[in-house]
Amino acid sequence: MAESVDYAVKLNVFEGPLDLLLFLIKKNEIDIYDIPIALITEQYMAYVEAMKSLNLDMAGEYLVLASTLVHIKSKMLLPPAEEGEEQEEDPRDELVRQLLEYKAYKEAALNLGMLHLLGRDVFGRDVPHGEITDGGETEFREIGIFELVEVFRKLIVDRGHDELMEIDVEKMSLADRISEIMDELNEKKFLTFEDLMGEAGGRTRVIYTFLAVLELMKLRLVRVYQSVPYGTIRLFAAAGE
Amino acid sequence: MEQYKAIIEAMLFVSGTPVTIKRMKEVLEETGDMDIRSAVDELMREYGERKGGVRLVEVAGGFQFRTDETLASWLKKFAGVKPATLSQAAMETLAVVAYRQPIMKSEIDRIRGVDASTSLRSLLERNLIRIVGRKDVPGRPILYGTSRHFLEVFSLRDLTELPTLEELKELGE
Amino acid sequence: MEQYKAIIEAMLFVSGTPVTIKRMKEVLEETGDMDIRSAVDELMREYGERKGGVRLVEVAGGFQFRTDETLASWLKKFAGVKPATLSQAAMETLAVVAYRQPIMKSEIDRIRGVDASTSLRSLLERNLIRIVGRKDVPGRPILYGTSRHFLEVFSLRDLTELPTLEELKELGE
Repeated sequence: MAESVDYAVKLNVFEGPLDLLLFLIKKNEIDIYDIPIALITEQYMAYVEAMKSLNLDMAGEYLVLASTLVHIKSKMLLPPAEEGEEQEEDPRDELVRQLLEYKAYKEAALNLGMLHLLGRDVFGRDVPHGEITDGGETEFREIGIFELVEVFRKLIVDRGHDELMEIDVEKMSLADRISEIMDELNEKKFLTFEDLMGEAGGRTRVIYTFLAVLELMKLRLVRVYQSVPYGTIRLFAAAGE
Repeated sequence: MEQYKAIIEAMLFVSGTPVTIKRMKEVLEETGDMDIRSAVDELMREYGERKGGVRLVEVAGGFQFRTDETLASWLKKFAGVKPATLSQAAMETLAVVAYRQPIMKSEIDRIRGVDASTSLRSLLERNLIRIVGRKDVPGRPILYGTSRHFLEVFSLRDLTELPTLEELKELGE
Repeated sequence: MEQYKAIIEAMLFVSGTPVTIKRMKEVLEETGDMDIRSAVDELMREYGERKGGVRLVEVAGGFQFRTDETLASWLKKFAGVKPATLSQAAMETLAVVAYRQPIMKSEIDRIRGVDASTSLRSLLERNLIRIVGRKDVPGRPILYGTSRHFLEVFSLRDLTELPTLEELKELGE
Protein backbone atom coordinates (compact mmCIF):
# COMPACT_ATOMS: atom_id res chain seq x y z
CA MET A 1 0.00 0.00 0.00
CA ALA A 2 1.33 3.34 -0.99
CA GLU A 3 0.44 4.94 2.28
CA SER A 4 2.28 2.31 4.29
CA VAL A 5 5.39 2.81 2.24
CA ASP A 6 5.17 6.49 2.98
CA TYR A 7 5.05 5.71 6.69
CA ALA A 8 7.96 3.32 6.42
CA VAL A 9 10.15 5.95 4.84
CA LYS A 10 9.30 8.45 7.53
CA LEU A 11 9.66 5.99 10.40
CA ASN A 12 13.21 5.31 9.45
CA VAL A 13 14.15 8.90 10.00
CA PHE A 14 12.80 9.16 13.54
CA GLU A 15 15.35 8.89 16.26
CA GLY A 16 12.81 7.62 18.76
CA PRO A 17 9.32 8.22 20.15
CA LEU A 18 10.12 11.78 21.29
CA ASP A 19 11.38 12.59 17.82
CA LEU A 20 8.18 11.23 16.28
CA LEU A 21 6.10 13.27 18.70
CA LEU A 22 8.04 16.44 17.88
CA PHE A 23 7.47 15.75 14.21
CA LEU A 24 3.69 15.46 14.76
CA ILE A 25 3.63 18.68 16.78
CA LYS A 26 5.47 20.51 14.04
CA LYS A 27 3.37 18.97 11.27
CA ASN A 28 0.13 20.04 12.96
CA GLU A 29 1.54 23.44 13.90
CA ILE A 30 0.67 22.85 17.51
CA ASP A 31 1.78 24.88 20.53
CA ILE A 32 4.06 22.57 22.45
CA TYR A 33 2.78 24.00 25.75
CA ASP A 34 -0.83 23.16 24.85
CA ILE A 35 -0.80 19.82 23.06
CA PRO A 36 -4.21 18.50 21.97
CA ILE A 37 -3.57 15.06 23.42
CA ALA A 38 -6.48 13.28 21.72
CA LEU A 39 -5.38 14.34 18.23
CA ILE A 40 -1.71 13.66 18.80
CA THR A 41 -2.37 10.28 20.41
CA GLU A 42 -4.47 9.26 17.43
CA GLN A 43 -1.79 10.23 14.94
CA TYR A 44 0.97 8.72 17.02
CA MET A 45 -0.93 5.43 17.20
CA ALA A 46 -1.38 5.44 13.43
CA TYR A 47 2.39 5.58 12.98
CA VAL A 48 2.97 2.88 15.54
CA GLU A 49 0.37 0.64 13.89
CA ALA A 50 2.01 1.24 10.52
CA MET A 51 5.33 0.20 11.96
CA LYS A 52 3.82 -2.95 13.39
CA SER A 53 2.03 -3.89 10.18
CA LEU A 54 5.24 -3.51 8.24
CA ASN A 55 7.01 -5.72 10.76
CA LEU A 56 9.53 -3.00 11.25
CA ASP A 57 11.98 -3.63 14.01
CA MET A 58 10.23 -1.26 16.35
CA ALA A 59 11.91 -0.27 19.55
CA GLY A 60 9.89 -0.95 22.69
CA GLU A 61 10.25 2.70 23.63
CA TYR A 62 7.59 3.63 21.05
CA LEU A 63 5.06 1.49 22.89
CA VAL A 64 6.03 2.93 26.25
CA LEU A 65 5.29 6.44 25.03
CA ALA A 66 2.06 5.22 23.43
CA SER A 67 0.80 4.07 26.79
CA THR A 68 1.94 7.30 28.40
CA LEU A 69 -0.12 9.23 25.83
CA VAL A 70 -3.19 7.11 26.49
CA HIS A 71 -2.72 7.60 30.20
CA ILE A 72 -2.49 11.38 29.85
CA LYS A 73 -5.54 11.37 27.60
CA SER A 74 -7.63 9.53 30.19
CA LYS A 75 -6.47 11.88 32.93
CA MET A 76 -7.48 14.88 30.83
CA LEU A 77 -10.99 13.47 30.62
CA LEU A 78 -11.45 13.68 34.38
CA PRO A 79 -13.46 16.69 35.54
CA PRO A 80 -11.27 19.65 36.55
CA ALA A 81 -10.66 20.28 40.23
CA GLU A 82 -13.39 22.12 42.15
CA GLU A 83 -13.02 25.75 42.99
CA GLY A 84 -10.97 26.25 46.14
CA GLU A 85 -9.25 22.89 45.86
CA GLU A 86 -5.55 22.82 45.30
CA GLN A 87 -4.59 23.48 41.68
CA GLU A 88 -3.80 20.16 40.11
CA GLU A 89 -0.84 19.75 37.83
CA ASP A 90 -1.60 19.52 34.13
CA PRO A 91 -1.14 15.84 33.23
CA ARG A 92 0.83 16.97 30.17
CA ASP A 93 3.49 18.85 32.14
CA GLU A 94 5.98 16.03 32.49
CA LEU A 95 5.72 15.14 28.81
CA VAL A 96 6.16 18.78 27.76
CA ARG A 97 9.22 19.08 29.93
CA GLN A 98 10.69 15.93 28.38
CA LEU A 99 9.91 17.13 24.86
CA LEU A 100 11.50 20.52 25.42
CA GLU A 101 14.60 18.95 26.84
CA TYR A 102 14.94 16.52 23.95
CA LYS A 103 14.26 19.29 21.45
CA ALA A 104 17.07 21.36 22.96
CA TYR A 105 19.59 18.57 22.43
CA LYS A 106 18.28 17.78 18.96
CA GLU A 107 18.95 21.41 18.05
CA ALA A 108 22.30 21.29 19.80
CA ALA A 109 23.21 18.31 17.60
CA LEU A 110 22.32 20.36 14.53
CA ASN A 111 24.45 23.24 15.79
CA LEU A 112 27.38 20.92 16.38
CA GLY A 113 27.00 19.68 12.83
CA MET A 114 27.34 23.24 11.57
CA LEU A 115 30.80 23.71 13.09
CA HIS A 116 33.87 23.34 10.89
CA LEU A 117 34.34 19.60 11.02
CA LEU A 118 37.81 18.20 10.58
CA GLY A 119 37.78 15.84 7.62
CA ARG A 120 34.62 17.38 6.19
CA ASP A 121 35.13 21.16 6.07
CA VAL A 122 38.72 21.58 7.07
CA PHE A 123 41.68 19.28 6.60
CA GLY A 124 44.88 18.84 8.50
CA ARG A 125 48.13 17.66 7.09
CA ASP A 126 48.45 14.00 6.31
CA VAL A 127 51.74 13.47 8.08
CA PRO A 128 53.81 10.92 6.17
CA HIS A 129 54.73 7.83 8.13
CA GLY A 130 58.02 8.12 9.90
CA GLU A 131 58.37 11.85 9.34
CA ILE A 132 58.55 12.67 13.00
CA THR A 133 58.60 9.26 14.61
CA ASP A 134 61.98 8.21 15.81
CA GLY A 135 61.71 4.68 14.51
CA GLY A 136 61.16 1.72 16.79
CA GLU A 137 57.54 1.11 17.57
CA THR A 138 55.45 1.54 14.48
CA GLU A 139 51.84 1.95 15.41
CA PHE A 140 50.89 4.58 17.95
CA ARG A 141 47.55 5.22 19.47
CA GLU A 142 46.15 7.69 21.91
CA ILE A 143 45.71 6.29 25.38
CA GLY A 144 42.20 5.99 26.74
CA ILE A 145 40.35 3.75 29.15
CA PHE A 146 37.97 2.53 26.47
CA GLU A 147 40.90 1.52 24.25
CA LEU A 148 42.39 -0.37 27.17
CA VAL A 149 39.31 -2.44 27.96
CA GLU A 150 38.56 -2.95 24.27
CA VAL A 151 42.07 -4.26 23.64
CA PHE A 152 41.68 -6.61 26.58
CA ARG A 153 38.29 -7.82 25.39
CA LYS A 154 39.62 -8.55 21.91
CA LEU A 155 42.55 -10.45 23.39
CA ILE A 156 40.57 -12.77 25.58
CA VAL A 157 37.30 -13.07 23.69
CA ASP A 158 38.60 -13.21 20.13
CA ARG A 159 41.43 -15.53 21.05
CA GLY A 160 39.12 -17.77 23.00
CA HIS A 161 40.48 -17.36 26.51
CA ASP A 162 37.05 -18.06 27.90
CA GLU A 163 38.34 -18.94 31.32
CA LEU A 164 39.50 -15.35 31.68
CA MET A 165 36.19 -13.71 30.90
CA GLU A 166 35.02 -12.55 34.28
CA ILE A 167 36.24 -9.24 35.53
CA ASP A 168 34.29 -7.53 38.16
CA VAL A 169 34.65 -4.55 40.36
CA GLU A 170 35.43 -6.92 43.26
CA LYS A 171 38.49 -8.24 41.48
CA MET A 172 39.70 -4.71 40.82
CA SER A 173 39.11 -3.67 44.43
CA LEU A 174 41.26 -6.57 45.47
CA ALA A 175 44.03 -5.64 43.03
CA ASP A 176 43.90 -2.09 44.34
CA ARG A 177 44.28 -3.15 47.96
CA ILE A 178 47.06 -5.62 47.11
CA SER A 179 49.00 -2.90 45.42
CA GLU A 180 48.56 -0.53 48.37
CA ILE A 181 49.72 -3.13 50.88
CA MET A 182 52.80 -3.93 48.78
CA ASP A 183 53.57 -0.22 48.57
CA GLU A 184 53.51 0.03 52.33
CA LEU A 185 55.62 -3.08 52.76
CA ASN A 186 58.22 -1.49 50.52
CA GLU A 187 58.52 1.40 52.91
CA LYS A 188 58.26 -0.46 56.21
CA LYS A 189 59.91 -3.65 57.35
CA PHE A 190 56.65 -5.22 58.39
CA LEU A 191 53.01 -4.35 58.96
CA THR A 192 50.80 -5.60 61.71
CA PHE A 193 47.38 -6.93 60.93
CA GLU A 194 45.99 -4.24 63.25
CA ASP A 195 47.79 -1.51 61.26
CA LEU A 196 46.12 -2.71 58.10
CA MET A 197 42.68 -3.08 59.60
CA GLY A 198 42.93 0.14 61.57
CA GLU A 199 43.55 2.20 58.45
CA ALA A 200 41.05 0.20 56.44
CA GLY A 201 38.05 2.45 57.00
CA GLY A 202 34.67 1.23 55.75
CA ARG A 203 33.35 -2.28 56.04
CA THR A 204 33.92 -3.23 52.41
CA ARG A 205 37.47 -2.01 52.68
CA VAL A 206 38.03 -4.21 55.75
CA ILE A 207 36.79 -7.18 53.75
CA TYR A 208 39.03 -6.35 50.80
CA THR A 209 42.00 -5.86 53.11
CA PHE A 210 41.42 -9.30 54.56
CA LEU A 211 40.99 -10.85 51.10
CA ALA A 212 44.09 -9.02 49.87
CA VAL A 213 46.17 -10.49 52.71
CA LEU A 214 44.89 -13.98 51.87
CA GLU A 215 45.66 -13.44 48.18
CA LEU A 216 49.14 -12.16 48.97
CA MET A 217 49.75 -15.24 51.08
CA LYS A 218 48.53 -17.48 48.30
CA LEU A 219 50.81 -15.70 45.83
CA ARG A 220 53.55 -16.05 48.43
CA LEU A 221 54.27 -12.35 48.23
CA VAL A 222 54.02 -11.98 52.00
CA ARG A 223 54.83 -14.14 54.97
CA VAL A 224 52.63 -13.88 58.00
CA TYR A 225 53.92 -14.56 61.49
CA GLN A 226 52.38 -14.68 64.91
CA SER A 227 54.68 -15.15 67.93
CA VAL A 228 52.11 -16.38 70.43
CA PRO A 229 48.53 -17.56 70.03
CA TYR A 230 46.21 -14.53 69.79
CA GLY A 231 49.33 -12.36 69.59
CA THR A 232 50.12 -9.67 67.04
CA ILE A 233 50.02 -10.86 63.44
CA ARG A 234 52.86 -9.43 61.36
CA LEU A 235 53.17 -9.28 57.59
CA PHE A 236 56.60 -9.37 55.94
CA ALA A 237 57.34 -9.00 52.25
CA ALA A 238 58.47 -12.44 51.12
CA ALA A 239 60.91 -11.06 48.61
CA GLY A 240 62.49 -8.65 51.08
CA GLU A 241 66.27 -8.28 50.96
CA MET B 1 61.84 35.61 10.39
CA GLU B 2 63.18 35.07 13.86
CA GLN B 3 64.53 31.60 14.28
CA TYR B 4 62.21 30.48 17.05
CA LYS B 5 59.23 31.63 15.05
CA ALA B 6 60.45 29.55 12.10
CA ILE B 7 60.93 26.56 14.43
CA ILE B 8 57.39 26.97 15.73
CA GLU B 9 56.07 27.11 12.19
CA ALA B 10 57.99 23.97 11.27
CA MET B 11 56.79 22.11 14.39
CA LEU B 12 53.19 23.03 13.65
CA PHE B 13 53.72 21.89 10.09
CA VAL B 14 55.14 18.44 10.85
CA SER B 15 52.62 17.66 13.57
CA GLY B 16 49.38 16.16 12.35
CA THR B 17 47.64 17.12 15.60
CA PRO B 18 47.33 20.37 17.57
CA VAL B 19 50.51 21.43 19.37
CA THR B 20 50.30 23.04 22.80
CA ILE B 21 52.42 25.99 23.94
CA LYS B 22 53.78 23.67 26.63
CA ARG B 23 55.06 21.22 24.05
CA MET B 24 56.68 24.00 22.03
CA LYS B 25 58.30 25.22 25.21
CA GLU B 26 59.81 21.76 25.81
CA VAL B 27 61.62 22.14 22.50
CA LEU B 28 62.43 25.85 22.70
CA GLU B 29 63.70 25.68 26.26
CA GLU B 30 65.22 29.12 26.33
CA THR B 31 62.32 30.95 24.78
CA GLY B 32 59.74 32.32 27.19
CA ASP B 33 56.05 31.39 27.11
CA MET B 34 55.10 34.94 26.18
CA ASP B 35 57.49 35.02 23.22
CA ILE B 36 56.19 31.67 22.00
CA ARG B 37 52.62 32.84 22.33
CA SER B 38 53.26 36.08 20.47
CA ALA B 39 55.11 34.25 17.68
CA VAL B 40 52.10 31.93 17.33
CA ASP B 41 49.78 34.93 17.24
CA GLU B 42 51.94 36.53 14.53
CA LEU B 43 51.84 33.34 12.47
CA MET B 44 48.06 33.19 12.87
CA ARG B 45 47.80 36.77 11.66
CA GLU B 46 50.19 36.28 8.73
CA TYR B 47 48.36 33.21 7.47
CA GLY B 48 45.06 35.01 7.95
CA GLU B 49 46.16 38.07 6.01
CA ARG B 50 47.57 36.07 3.14
CA LYS B 51 44.11 34.62 2.46
CA GLY B 52 45.78 31.51 1.10
CA GLY B 53 44.72 27.90 1.33
CA VAL B 54 46.01 27.34 4.85
CA ARG B 55 45.09 28.85 8.23
CA LEU B 56 46.62 28.50 11.66
CA VAL B 57 43.84 27.91 14.18
CA GLU B 58 43.61 27.51 17.93
CA VAL B 59 41.92 24.22 18.70
CA ALA B 60 41.69 21.62 21.50
CA GLY B 61 44.09 23.54 23.71
CA GLY B 62 46.74 23.82 21.02
CA PHE B 63 47.45 25.18 17.55
CA GLN B 64 47.12 23.49 14.18
CA PHE B 65 47.50 24.34 10.50
CA ARG B 66 44.30 23.55 8.64
CA THR B 67 42.96 24.21 5.19
CA ASP B 68 40.54 27.06 4.71
CA GLU B 69 36.93 25.85 5.05
CA THR B 70 35.87 27.42 1.73
CA LEU B 71 38.09 24.94 -0.12
CA ALA B 72 36.47 21.80 1.31
CA SER B 73 34.91 20.60 -1.94
CA TRP B 74 38.20 20.93 -3.85
CA LEU B 75 40.11 18.99 -1.25
CA LYS B 76 37.51 16.26 -1.19
CA LYS B 77 37.98 15.99 -4.92
CA PHE B 78 41.75 15.91 -4.47
CA ALA B 79 41.79 13.28 -1.72
CA GLY B 80 38.98 11.29 -3.32
CA VAL B 81 37.64 10.19 0.04
CA LYS B 82 34.12 10.40 1.32
CA PRO B 83 34.16 11.92 4.77
CA ALA B 84 33.04 9.63 7.57
CA THR B 85 29.77 10.98 8.87
CA LEU B 86 28.04 10.49 12.17
CA SER B 87 24.47 9.24 12.27
CA GLN B 88 21.76 11.53 13.59
CA ALA B 89 21.46 9.27 16.66
CA ALA B 90 25.19 9.50 17.33
CA MET B 91 25.13 13.30 16.91
CA GLU B 92 22.25 13.62 19.38
CA THR B 93 24.02 11.41 21.90
CA LEU B 94 27.22 13.38 21.40
CA ALA B 95 25.34 16.64 22.02
CA VAL B 96 23.86 15.31 25.26
CA VAL B 97 27.27 14.12 26.45
CA ALA B 98 28.94 17.39 25.44
CA TYR B 99 26.51 19.61 27.31
CA ARG B 100 25.81 17.41 30.30
CA GLN B 101 29.15 15.78 31.03
CA PRO B 102 29.99 13.88 33.11
CA ILE B 103 26.84 11.92 32.42
CA MET B 104 25.75 8.31 32.83
CA LYS B 105 24.11 6.22 30.16
CA SER B 106 20.71 5.98 31.89
CA GLU B 107 20.44 9.76 31.85
CA ILE B 108 21.23 9.92 28.13
CA ASP B 109 18.62 7.23 27.48
CA ARG B 110 16.06 9.23 29.45
CA ILE B 111 16.72 12.48 27.61
CA ARG B 112 16.63 10.91 24.16
CA GLY B 113 13.83 8.49 24.96
CA VAL B 114 15.74 5.60 23.37
CA ASP B 115 18.57 3.28 24.28
CA ALA B 116 21.91 4.96 23.53
CA SER B 117 24.13 1.83 23.60
CA THR B 118 24.92 1.70 19.90
CA SER B 119 25.69 5.38 19.57
CA LEU B 120 27.78 5.37 22.74
CA ARG B 121 29.87 2.53 21.40
CA SER B 122 30.40 4.17 18.04
CA LEU B 123 31.35 7.48 19.70
CA LEU B 124 33.80 5.65 21.98
CA GLU B 125 35.30 3.83 19.00
CA ARG B 126 35.77 7.11 17.18
CA ASN B 127 37.36 8.52 20.29
CA LEU B 128 34.89 11.43 20.40
CA ILE B 129 33.79 10.57 23.91
CA ARG B 130 35.61 8.81 26.71
CA ILE B 131 34.98 7.13 30.01
CA VAL B 132 35.72 9.69 32.70
CA GLY B 133 34.98 7.73 35.86
CA ARG B 134 32.15 6.31 37.87
CA LYS B 135 29.33 8.02 39.71
CA ASP B 136 29.25 7.58 43.47
CA VAL B 137 25.80 6.05 43.63
CA PRO B 138 24.76 2.40 44.05
CA GLY B 139 25.93 0.33 41.07
CA ARG B 140 28.64 2.94 40.39
CA PRO B 141 27.57 3.60 36.78
CA ILE B 142 30.18 4.68 34.24
CA LEU B 143 30.33 8.40 33.47
CA TYR B 144 31.00 9.70 29.97
CA GLY B 145 32.53 12.94 28.79
CA THR B 146 33.90 14.31 25.55
CA SER B 147 37.52 13.71 24.56
CA ARG B 148 40.21 16.08 23.38
CA HIS B 149 39.76 14.58 19.95
CA PHE B 150 36.16 15.83 20.04
CA LEU B 151 37.41 19.42 20.35
CA GLU B 152 39.81 18.77 17.50
CA VAL B 153 37.16 17.35 15.18
CA PHE B 154 34.62 20.08 15.92
CA SER B 155 37.21 22.89 15.74
CA LEU B 156 36.65 24.03 19.32
CA ARG B 157 39.27 25.66 21.49
CA ASP B 158 37.65 24.26 24.64
CA LEU B 159 34.24 23.28 25.97
CA THR B 160 33.27 26.87 26.76
CA GLU B 161 33.21 27.45 23.00
CA LEU B 162 30.26 25.10 22.54
CA PRO B 163 27.28 26.93 21.05
CA THR B 164 24.90 27.92 23.85
CA LEU B 165 21.81 25.86 24.54
CA GLU B 166 19.04 28.45 24.44
CA GLU B 167 16.21 26.09 25.28
CA LEU B 168 17.89 24.76 28.36
CA LYS B 169 17.87 28.19 29.95
CA GLU B 170 14.08 28.23 29.65
CA LEU B 171 13.94 24.95 31.49
CA GLY B 172 15.95 26.52 34.27
CA GLU B 173 18.57 23.80 34.33
CA MET C 1 45.17 35.31 -3.40
CA GLU C 2 43.61 33.89 -6.50
CA GLN C 3 41.37 30.97 -5.68
CA TYR C 4 43.19 28.37 -7.71
CA LYS C 5 46.45 29.35 -6.11
CA ALA C 6 44.87 28.89 -2.67
CA ILE C 7 43.53 25.49 -3.76
CA ILE C 8 46.99 24.46 -4.95
CA GLU C 9 48.49 25.57 -1.65
CA ALA C 10 45.88 23.60 0.27
CA MET C 11 46.42 20.48 -1.85
CA LEU C 12 50.17 20.65 -1.36
CA PHE C 13 49.59 21.18 2.36
CA VAL C 14 47.32 18.18 2.97
CA SER C 15 49.40 15.81 0.88
CA GLY C 16 52.25 14.11 2.65
CA THR C 17 53.86 13.18 -0.67
CA PRO C 18 54.92 15.26 -3.71
CA VAL C 19 52.06 16.41 -5.96
CA THR C 20 52.52 16.59 -9.73
CA ILE C 21 51.15 19.33 -11.99
CA LYS C 22 49.12 16.63 -13.71
CA ARG C 23 47.45 15.67 -10.45
CA MET C 24 46.62 19.33 -9.67
CA LYS C 25 45.17 19.66 -13.13
CA GLU C 26 42.83 16.73 -12.45
CA VAL C 27 41.29 18.73 -9.63
CA LEU C 28 41.46 22.19 -11.22
CA GLU C 29 40.00 21.04 -14.51
CA GLU C 30 39.41 24.47 -15.97
CA THR C 31 42.74 25.97 -15.03
CA GLY C 32 45.47 25.71 -17.65
CA ASP C 33 48.80 23.97 -17.06
CA MET C 34 50.67 27.25 -17.44
CA ASP C 35 48.54 28.97 -14.83
CA ILE C 36 49.02 26.11 -12.42
CA ARG C 37 52.75 26.12 -13.00
CA SER C 38 53.07 29.86 -12.45
CA ALA C 39 50.95 29.69 -9.27
CA VAL C 40 53.28 26.98 -7.96
CA ASP C 41 56.30 29.13 -8.84
CA GLU C 42 54.77 32.08 -7.02
CA LEU C 43 54.13 29.93 -3.93
CA MET C 44 57.73 28.70 -4.06
CA ARG C 45 58.96 32.27 -4.19
CA GLU C 46 56.67 33.48 -1.41
CA TYR C 47 57.68 30.70 0.97
CA GLY C 48 61.33 31.28 0.05
CA GLU C 49 61.16 35.01 0.71
CA ARG C 50 59.40 34.60 4.05
CA LYS C 51 62.37 32.61 5.35
CA GLY C 52 59.99 30.77 7.65
CA GLY C 53 60.07 27.18 8.82
CA VAL C 54 58.53 25.75 5.66
CA ARG C 55 59.68 25.68 2.00
CA LEU C 56 57.98 24.54 -1.16
CA VAL C 57 60.40 22.38 -3.13
CA GLU C 58 60.35 20.61 -6.47
CA VAL C 59 61.03 16.94 -5.90
CA ALA C 60 60.49 13.61 -7.65
CA GLY C 61 58.65 15.21 -10.53
CA GLY C 62 56.25 17.00 -8.20
CA PHE C 63 56.06 19.64 -5.50
CA GLN C 64 56.11 19.25 -1.76
CA PHE C 65 56.12 21.42 1.34
CA ARG C 66 59.08 20.57 3.53
CA THR C 67 60.55 22.01 6.67
CA ASP C 68 63.69 24.07 6.23
CA GLU C 69 66.70 21.76 6.49
CA THR C 70 68.49 24.00 8.97
CA LEU C 71 65.77 23.20 11.52
CA ALA C 72 66.31 19.43 11.44
CA SER C 73 67.81 19.16 14.92
CA TRP C 74 64.93 21.12 16.45
CA LEU C 75 62.36 18.91 14.77
CA LYS C 76 64.14 15.82 15.98
CA LYS C 77 63.88 17.20 19.48
CA PHE C 78 60.21 17.96 18.87
CA ALA C 79 59.58 14.36 17.80
CA GLY C 80 61.16 13.25 21.05
CA VAL C 81 58.66 15.13 23.21
CA LYS C 82 55.70 13.46 21.55
CA PRO C 83 52.62 13.22 23.77
CA ALA C 84 51.98 9.90 25.45
CA THR C 85 51.07 7.23 22.97
CA LEU C 86 51.55 3.50 23.08
CA SER C 87 52.23 0.84 20.50
CA GLN C 88 49.57 -1.79 19.93
CA ALA C 89 51.77 -4.41 21.63
CA ALA C 90 52.38 -2.22 24.68
CA MET C 91 48.68 -1.40 24.88
CA GLU C 92 47.79 -5.10 24.91
CA THR C 93 50.32 -5.90 27.58
CA LEU C 94 49.17 -2.96 29.66
CA ALA C 95 45.56 -4.11 29.36
CA VAL C 96 46.44 -7.63 30.51
CA VAL C 97 48.45 -6.31 33.46
CA ALA C 98 45.70 -3.86 34.42
CA TYR C 99 42.95 -6.44 34.44
CA ARG C 100 44.88 -9.46 35.69
CA GLN C 101 47.25 -8.00 38.26
CA PRO C 102 49.25 -9.19 40.03
CA ILE C 103 50.43 -11.26 37.09
CA MET C 104 53.58 -13.10 36.01
CA LYS C 105 55.22 -12.60 32.63
CA SER C 106 54.59 -16.22 31.61
CA GLU C 107 50.87 -15.65 32.08
CA ILE C 108 50.94 -12.45 29.97
CA ASP C 109 52.82 -14.33 27.23
CA ARG C 110 50.20 -17.08 27.33
CA ILE C 111 47.27 -14.67 27.01
CA ARG C 112 48.86 -12.60 24.25
CA GLY C 113 50.40 -15.56 22.45
CA VAL C 114 53.69 -13.69 22.01
CA ASP C 115 56.67 -12.83 24.15
CA ALA C 116 55.94 -9.68 26.17
CA SER C 117 59.52 -8.83 27.19
CA THR C 118 59.87 -5.74 25.01
CA SER C 119 56.53 -4.22 25.90
CA LEU C 120 57.02 -4.97 29.61
CA ARG C 121 60.32 -3.13 29.52
CA SER C 122 58.85 -0.13 27.74
CA LEU C 123 55.89 -0.01 30.15
CA LEU C 124 58.27 -0.18 33.11
CA GLU C 125 60.37 2.62 31.61
CA ARG C 126 57.28 4.76 31.18
CA ASN C 127 56.37 3.94 34.74
CA LEU C 128 52.92 2.68 33.74
CA ILE C 129 53.47 -0.68 35.40
CA ARG C 130 55.69 -1.74 38.25
CA ILE C 131 57.04 -4.83 39.91
CA VAL C 132 54.70 -5.68 42.75
CA GLY C 133 56.95 -8.39 44.14
CA ARG C 134 58.30 -11.83 43.46
CA LYS C 135 56.22 -14.90 43.86
CA ASP C 136 57.79 -17.16 46.46
CA VAL C 137 57.85 -20.28 44.30
CA PRO C 138 60.74 -21.95 42.47
CA GLY C 139 62.24 -19.50 40.00
CA ARG C 140 60.76 -16.65 42.04
CA PRO C 141 58.95 -15.10 39.06
CA ILE C 142 58.32 -11.37 39.07
CA LEU C 143 54.73 -10.19 39.51
CA TYR C 144 53.61 -7.07 37.67
CA GLY C 145 50.91 -4.57 38.53
CA THR C 146 49.92 -1.09 37.42
CA SER C 147 51.55 1.95 39.01
CA ARG C 148 50.13 5.07 40.57
CA HIS C 149 51.25 6.91 37.43
CA PHE C 150 48.99 4.56 35.42
CA LEU C 151 45.99 5.81 37.39
CA GLU C 152 47.04 9.40 36.69
CA VAL C 153 47.49 8.87 32.97
CA PHE C 154 44.07 7.27 32.65
CA SER C 155 42.48 9.75 35.10
CA LEU C 156 41.31 6.98 37.37
CA ARG C 157 40.76 7.42 41.08
CA ASP C 158 41.47 3.74 41.67
CA LEU C 159 41.39 0.45 39.80
CA THR C 160 37.71 -0.11 40.52
CA GLU C 161 36.98 2.72 38.07
CA LEU C 162 38.19 0.56 35.20
CA PRO C 163 35.19 -0.58 33.17
CA THR C 164 34.38 -4.29 33.34
CA LEU C 165 33.85 -6.51 30.33
CA GLU C 166 30.20 -6.84 31.31
CA GLU C 167 29.75 -3.09 31.09
CA LEU C 168 31.39 -3.04 27.69
CA LYS C 169 29.11 -5.82 26.50
CA GLU C 170 26.06 -3.76 27.47
CA LEU C 171 27.06 -1.27 24.80
CA GLY C 172 26.72 -3.92 22.13
CA GLU C 173 29.37 -5.12 19.73
